[in-house]
Amino acid sequence: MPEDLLSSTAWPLGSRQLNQLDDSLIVRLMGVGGDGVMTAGRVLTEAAALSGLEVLSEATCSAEVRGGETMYQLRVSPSTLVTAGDRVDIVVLLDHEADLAHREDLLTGDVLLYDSVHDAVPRAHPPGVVSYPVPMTQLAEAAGAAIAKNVVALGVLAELFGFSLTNIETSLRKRLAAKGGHVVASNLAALAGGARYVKEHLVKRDSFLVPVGSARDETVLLTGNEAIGLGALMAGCRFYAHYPITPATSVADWLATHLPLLGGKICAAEDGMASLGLAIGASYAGAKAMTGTSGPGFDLMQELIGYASMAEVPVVILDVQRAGPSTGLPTKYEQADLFSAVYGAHGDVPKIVLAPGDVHDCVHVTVEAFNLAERYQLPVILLSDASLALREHTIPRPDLAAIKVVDRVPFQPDQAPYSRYRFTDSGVSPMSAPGQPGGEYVATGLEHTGSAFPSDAPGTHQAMTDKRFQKLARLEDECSPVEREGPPSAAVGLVSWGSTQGAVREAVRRFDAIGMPVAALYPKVLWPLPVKALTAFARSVGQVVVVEANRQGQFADVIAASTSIRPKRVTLYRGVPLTAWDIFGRESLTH
Amino acid sequence: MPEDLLSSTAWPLGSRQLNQLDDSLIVRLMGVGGDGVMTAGRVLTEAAALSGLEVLSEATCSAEVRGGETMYQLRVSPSTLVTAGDRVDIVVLLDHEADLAHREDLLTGDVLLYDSVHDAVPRAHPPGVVSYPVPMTQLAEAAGAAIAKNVVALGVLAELFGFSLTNIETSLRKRLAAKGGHVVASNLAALAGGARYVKEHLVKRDSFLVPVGSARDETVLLTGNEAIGLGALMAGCRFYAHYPITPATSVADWLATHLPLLGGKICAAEDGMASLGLAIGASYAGAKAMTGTSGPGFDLMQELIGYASMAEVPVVILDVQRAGPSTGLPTKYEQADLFSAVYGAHGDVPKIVLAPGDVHDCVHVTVEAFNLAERYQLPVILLSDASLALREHTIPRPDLAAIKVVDRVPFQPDQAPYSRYRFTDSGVSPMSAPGQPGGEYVATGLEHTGSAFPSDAPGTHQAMTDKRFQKLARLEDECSPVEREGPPSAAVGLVSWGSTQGAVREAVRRFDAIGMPVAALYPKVLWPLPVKALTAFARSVGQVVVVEANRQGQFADVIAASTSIRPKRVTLYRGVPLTAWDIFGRESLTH
Amino acid sequence: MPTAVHARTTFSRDGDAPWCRGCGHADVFDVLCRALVASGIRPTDAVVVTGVGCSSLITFQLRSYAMHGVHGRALPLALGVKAANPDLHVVVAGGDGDAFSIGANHLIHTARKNPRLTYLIMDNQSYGMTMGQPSPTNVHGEHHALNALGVLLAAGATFVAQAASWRPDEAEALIGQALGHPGFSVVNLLSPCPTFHHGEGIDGAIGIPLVREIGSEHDLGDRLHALSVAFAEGVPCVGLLYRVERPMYALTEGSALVHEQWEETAILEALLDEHRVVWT
Amino acid sequence: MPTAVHARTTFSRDGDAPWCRGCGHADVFDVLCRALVASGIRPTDAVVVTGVGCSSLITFQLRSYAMHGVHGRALPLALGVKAANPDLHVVVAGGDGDAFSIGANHLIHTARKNPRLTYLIMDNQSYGMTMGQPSPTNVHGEHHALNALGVLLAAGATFVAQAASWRPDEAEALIGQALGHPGFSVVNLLSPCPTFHHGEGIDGAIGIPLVREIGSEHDLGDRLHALSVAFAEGVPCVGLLYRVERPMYALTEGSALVHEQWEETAILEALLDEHRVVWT
Ligand SMILES: Cc1ncc(C[n+]2csc(CCOP(=O)(O)OP(=O)(O)O)c2C)c(N)n1
Ligand SMILES: Cc1ncc(C[n+]2csc(CCOP(=O)(O)OP(=O)(O)O)c2C)c(N)n1
Ligand code: SF4
Ligand code: SF4
Ligand SMILES: [Mg+2]
Ligand SMILES: [Mg+2]
Repeated sequence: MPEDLLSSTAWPLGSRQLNQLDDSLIVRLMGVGGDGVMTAGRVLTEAAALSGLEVLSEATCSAEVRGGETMYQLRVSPSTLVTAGDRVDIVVLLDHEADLAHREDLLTGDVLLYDSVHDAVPRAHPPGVVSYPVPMTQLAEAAGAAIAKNVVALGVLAELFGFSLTNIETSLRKRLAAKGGHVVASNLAALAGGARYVKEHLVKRDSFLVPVGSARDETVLLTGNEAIGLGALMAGCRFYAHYPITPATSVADWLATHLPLLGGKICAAEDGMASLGLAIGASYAGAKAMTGTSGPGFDLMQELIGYASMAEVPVVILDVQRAGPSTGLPTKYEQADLFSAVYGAHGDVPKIVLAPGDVHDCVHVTVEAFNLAERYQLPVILLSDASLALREHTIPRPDLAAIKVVDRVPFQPDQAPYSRYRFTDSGVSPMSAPGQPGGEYVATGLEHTGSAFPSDAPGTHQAMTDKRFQKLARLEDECSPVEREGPPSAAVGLVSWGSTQGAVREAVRRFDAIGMPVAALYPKVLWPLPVKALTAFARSVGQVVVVEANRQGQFADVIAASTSIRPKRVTLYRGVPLTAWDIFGRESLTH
Repeated sequence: MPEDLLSSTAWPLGSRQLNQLDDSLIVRLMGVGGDGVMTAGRVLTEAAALSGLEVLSEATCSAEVRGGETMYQLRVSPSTLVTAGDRVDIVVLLDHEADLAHREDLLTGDVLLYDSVHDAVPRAHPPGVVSYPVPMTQLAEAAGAAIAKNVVALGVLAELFGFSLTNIETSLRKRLAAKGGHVVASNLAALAGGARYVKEHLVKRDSFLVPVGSARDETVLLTGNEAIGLGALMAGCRFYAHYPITPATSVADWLATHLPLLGGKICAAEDGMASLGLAIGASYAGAKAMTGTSGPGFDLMQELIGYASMAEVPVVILDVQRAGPSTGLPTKYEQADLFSAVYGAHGDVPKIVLAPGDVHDCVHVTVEAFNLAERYQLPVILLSDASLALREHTIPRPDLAAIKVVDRVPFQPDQAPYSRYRFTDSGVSPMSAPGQPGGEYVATGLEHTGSAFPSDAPGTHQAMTDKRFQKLARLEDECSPVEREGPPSAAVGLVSWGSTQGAVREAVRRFDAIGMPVAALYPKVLWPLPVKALTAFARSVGQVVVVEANRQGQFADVIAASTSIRPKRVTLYRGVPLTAWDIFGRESLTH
Repeated sequence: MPTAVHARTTFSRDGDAPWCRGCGHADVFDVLCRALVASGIRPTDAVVVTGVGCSSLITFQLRSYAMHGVHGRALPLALGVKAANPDLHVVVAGGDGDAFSIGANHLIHTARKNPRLTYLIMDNQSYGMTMGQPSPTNVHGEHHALNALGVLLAAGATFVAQAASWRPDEAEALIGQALGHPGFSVVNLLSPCPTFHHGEGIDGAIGIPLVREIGSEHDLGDRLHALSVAFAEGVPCVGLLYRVERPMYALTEGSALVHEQWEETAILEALLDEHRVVWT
Repeated sequence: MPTAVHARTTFSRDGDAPWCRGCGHADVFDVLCRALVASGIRPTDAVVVTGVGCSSLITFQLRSYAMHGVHGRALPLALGVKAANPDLHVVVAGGDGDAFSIGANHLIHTARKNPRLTYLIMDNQSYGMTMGQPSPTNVHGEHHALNALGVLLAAGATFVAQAASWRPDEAEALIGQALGHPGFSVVNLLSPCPTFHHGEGIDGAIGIPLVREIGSEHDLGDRLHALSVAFAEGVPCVGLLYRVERPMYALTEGSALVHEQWEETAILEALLDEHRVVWT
């Protein structure tokens, strides 16, 4: 590569559109299953993080175990990132099949890097796109690692754009160590081969370089699913049960290695009902417990969610949403399980629904989920999604000392006979655990008296229902994390829940850049609805617009049901995450 | 009994409160399980119906198989009835245990009839109540039918108040025929014994007599659950699957005898998931199919409800609601499954929710449920409840010729290859059945193309989701039965769904009697919400008040979510049906 | 029409029992209480987990810890309890509907995993609570009954016995042995429902039902022999069919799961270090 | 990385197959298509019902009617199809996770009821679709595998066979016999997942896995003998273990359920008459 370009460290800002007005670089790797897109993406992400950059990625694959398209997009920047970007600078194609759907994303000046094994002649792409054919497959074979074309691509990327070869090596070695010296050696050879090919055969014709990193505060790199596992452990979770289901399974994978380090246990159940049953049983016996699933498994849990609510057993239920309904699009993105989380189980069921907005939230909102479950003794549903599950993000290292962990109100043996469900002002009654003398009681889903004896007397049901709902009465005052951003008063107020947060944040920045006053609210507790925060927000803006990735406008409906707010709706349900452009570019929003 | 009283046929109207301003007589039978309260009630109901009276009853029992309290209240009248009444004229106690909770319902002039075996001295009851101790147990033993004290009570009721002994005999004979001549004989002796005891030992000291009946239009006497079974058969249902659960089981019991007469089949499954799976499979194969359950089983069905919606298989799911959540109060009344019916399955799930308001509706709304399922090829949820399930009502004989039955749009073999899910204006695509050449396709819960092939392309999901929801776009215009009553404009507009309809109707009559303009709306299709009808209604009244038997005000929330109506809420969740007095007597309503 | 007022004992509350006169479940309840006491188990350390049904009402008669769960899910709940605190004595109980109809999936998998749990199935061949519909074990006419003992044996249960509510001493002894068994022990208790059921083999209405005693001379570790007993036609057998030992489910062994904040910080910091990225 | 382009045949569409190279499911699919043709079944009269998993993707390769249901519920769906139209040939298929993990309750009850259904279980000892976690039938280390054949036999299946995807002719013959069986027939097909699984007995990675042929000289009606074969340690057996006839589930016999308006009015009027009340 020409020396003069490599020595330039400033990122050259060309004449780009508003969505490109920042100092980040975006690389998209594409291929089909088996091409190693995911691995290459993760290695590049880690390498960039090790270079002192902020990195945020977005990944998606097909439901087919083999043969489907895989995409990994990472964005690196010296400053804070909130999305992996709604543009792309550099596209790397590891397989020609993966090309078609995304070609239109490329603009003049963008880069297309592809394995020339597929095409003798460079293939058609939009005019003005800079394309680099590289014989990745041959280079991999030459390095003695036939399937390592993904690693060849990393070498090319390093050499062309200035990703640190050393850091890529570090990351590769860590991942391959277990596979033995030969594998490591041939992969490093493939890496070097890619870099060498650039030096020897390519002339850089584009204007992209990796921004320069610097020392940052203590940082960790986590996927959303790892962050949820971590949050659970920090909150004191010692039991996790699950039945495999995409995209929740990697939470179990991470916990399987890490829970035992803290003396915890993980159980693979025979179905979704069993997995929630296990968690409820463990919690009854005194452990902080969670189960994880996705939509179809979540449906199966509804009966036991009602039971946990009725028997007042704390439990956290993680639903890593995928596109539904039914089996739906198992690996794709959607936020359409809110209705079933809030309203799913039959009867009047007090429960709490939380949603993390980013990887940082995946740690902290998960801690909150356990705290609320324990504090109020009820099921807490944590709604994550396919985007958070797979994305990686460099986030500030959580400060353990600053994290508050709440335990359940314990049973105190005293003179009076224990009354498990006795009425209290807060609705919360002390909870014993088996083994404690004097604390014996029956956890039951039948309506019951204060002393847990079944009763179908009219008075009992009404009073006990009120008791159980009373627990939620003070929730918003006691704990309802909600973030607001933008000017104190604005024409438009965006409300977003879960991972649309990133796109909304980015849109707010752009509105700000063009001088449009747009504010945004990010509630983390979705149910019970933070009515005060929403009402205050609505008062501060002209029109409330709820942005969400489902068809029905589920959160907008929930808001309309319980407040006087009449929100507009931005709903998208394509199976892929919403982007800032979906919001910023929507004319109707601001008119 | 003194001749002069018996010969009077007019029902003597004393100075009673507003809730007693009508020409009906209300008898409440109470006892514990095993006392035969239910049988006696049903016999008396049938006897009164045979006497040309309108009869409406309300029954409830305890969740305990044995030992719990059972109550059967019937109201007879020469004119139309909408509830079993919120007062009581005559209370019959077959067991002293059953007394306590209801004594406060008795007013001056009311009658208390009880088995004197329990009390040597007549027990305490409110002053002014006329009480008649009868040695029912001894009389039963004397008749050679030791357990027939319930039949003795019928004899007493006949003699004291003028219920037709002949008609009671007719009804008894029909029910006992299968048990053999001896049982019939001893029961008739018990009946006669009761009547004779009145003649010989009692002096009538009250002012109640059964009103006189007359010839009526063709009438049938049905419980709500029988009416649902009947409606299903009329609609063409030929397959019913279930797993036993209170209070849905009697639908299966009725269909088990009647479905086979029409060549249909009934299947007892191993659990709730299997029962819905069976119905969906049967429907896929071309049969009109239904499954029935109650809350806990309904929870288990959510995943397959999503599947039916996604695969576009018509199916009717009956949820006979009981008080929840979880196992809750299995025999008690509540309308709290609306949320889970409307919003229960994960993802964006198009489906329809209907609720019958009375026994008449149980026939006709069930027909509609099948029609809508077939017309739109999706799951239709029919929300009945514990009150409708057990109550009996004399309703106009359904006119088969007038009942419109809708079948699914059939697949027509033609030149083009069949595309099961092809786009159409209505969203409805022709549906083939196995066995039809050229109609082969895969019914799948994965997102799919028009030709039923899986696809996770963003465009497909959005377009197919729209297609599936498109089916509901014209629902309100095509079919959305809704009744309105009361003045064309009114200060208060009550909205009620399901069986609260009776109490609301009765309250409207009373408001009318005191000159208060109160209107009411009774939608039968609850979801998709009949927005036009509700909006028009709201415009015609000052304040909309939604009356429902759950804590959260579930229908009020659904209305608030999708319309600009901000309803007030009357919510009661005692496990027993709401009464007219609960509405009429509520001050806040009209202020 | 409660049967009787239970005397207050170590495990049993006083008060009316919820069952009909003659219901086998009442006898099973008494026998269970006796067996628990005889095994030296204290109510405080015992957790009885049931599903839903007449049989499951035993929870409300007990003075121990208990979960009255949802229909068919007693086993997962119990496994969760035992995993969280292996020191507890966890007894699962419920009806044949609970065990063999809606809950049979969990039964098979629990048998396979072999946790140290005792499961008492009160088999009246019907769904008593919902008015006596025939359950999968019901023997009548065309209905092909599930050979529940056979399925348990095939699925890997390491202790399989059958007893009858009307033979309390034998039942107590078998439950006692089950409580002591290191692994998943099942006692299927024939327990008639006089109110609804008139099925074969367990119907007390026709006098004391006949049973066939298995005796103990056979090789208790011979699964095929046990199966042959389970499959034999005719009156039901009572006694211990099978008992072997094999490794117990690791998840339900070990010590109780506790969240001990003083110990965990260092471990959590180490976990964070794994994900740390440092600019070098 | 699709294995191969399937040739368009009577039962198979053309187009890419969805499975990884070497996946046993592809072979099972081919064998099924051949067996269906050999049995004289037309795609129009066949309904193949699956759950969810790699194995269940066969529905999309087929040219017959099919339901690709939800995970674990193939059997109830299939039973509904067959009950509604007993003239159809209903084949149930899917993975070991579908059959023995989430769906085992339905398996037991279907075996008990004995409807005329053929169930092909593609057993790779893992959840292929969710990345190869061990399933209940997985044989490895501490994990106690479910003896699936044993459970099927105990539960009452009347035709139980095992075949291997890498022995297609034998598999085809067994599937053919199963299709002809009057009752519930199950063929458990050992079907390796080369992408994720390295389990015992079915792993093609170590060459052609060994199996033990059962042969046909034994008494096919001897359930205990069949169980002894199922329980025998060592390499998996292939062949027909058990075949008997007993009454089939009545619900899935008879004629198709149709709603024939011209016939029903009289019957419905008679029903209404039952509930009629007339003032006399
Ligand atoms: C999910 C669900 N389905 C159905 C029911 C209704 N139900 C309650 S108990 C029961 C069966 C009881 O039978 P069994 O377990 O044998 O207990 P028994 O009453 O005979 O002792 C049923 C079907 C329920 N509570 N929950
Ligand atoms: C209710 C539910 N739980 C979990 C899943 C996730 N899931 C899909 S397929 C599968 C198991 C697949 O294993 P198997 O049935 O053996 O089929 P294979 O892929 O091995 O052929 C699981 C757990 C789901 N789709 N639905
Ligand atoms: S109904 Fe049967 S099982 Fe239930 S309590 Fe009565 S006798 Fe026992
Ligand atoms: S993952 Fe395994 S089971 Fe699934 S297609 Fe690939 S080889 Fe077959
Ligand atoms: Mg039972
Ligand atoms: Mg498998």
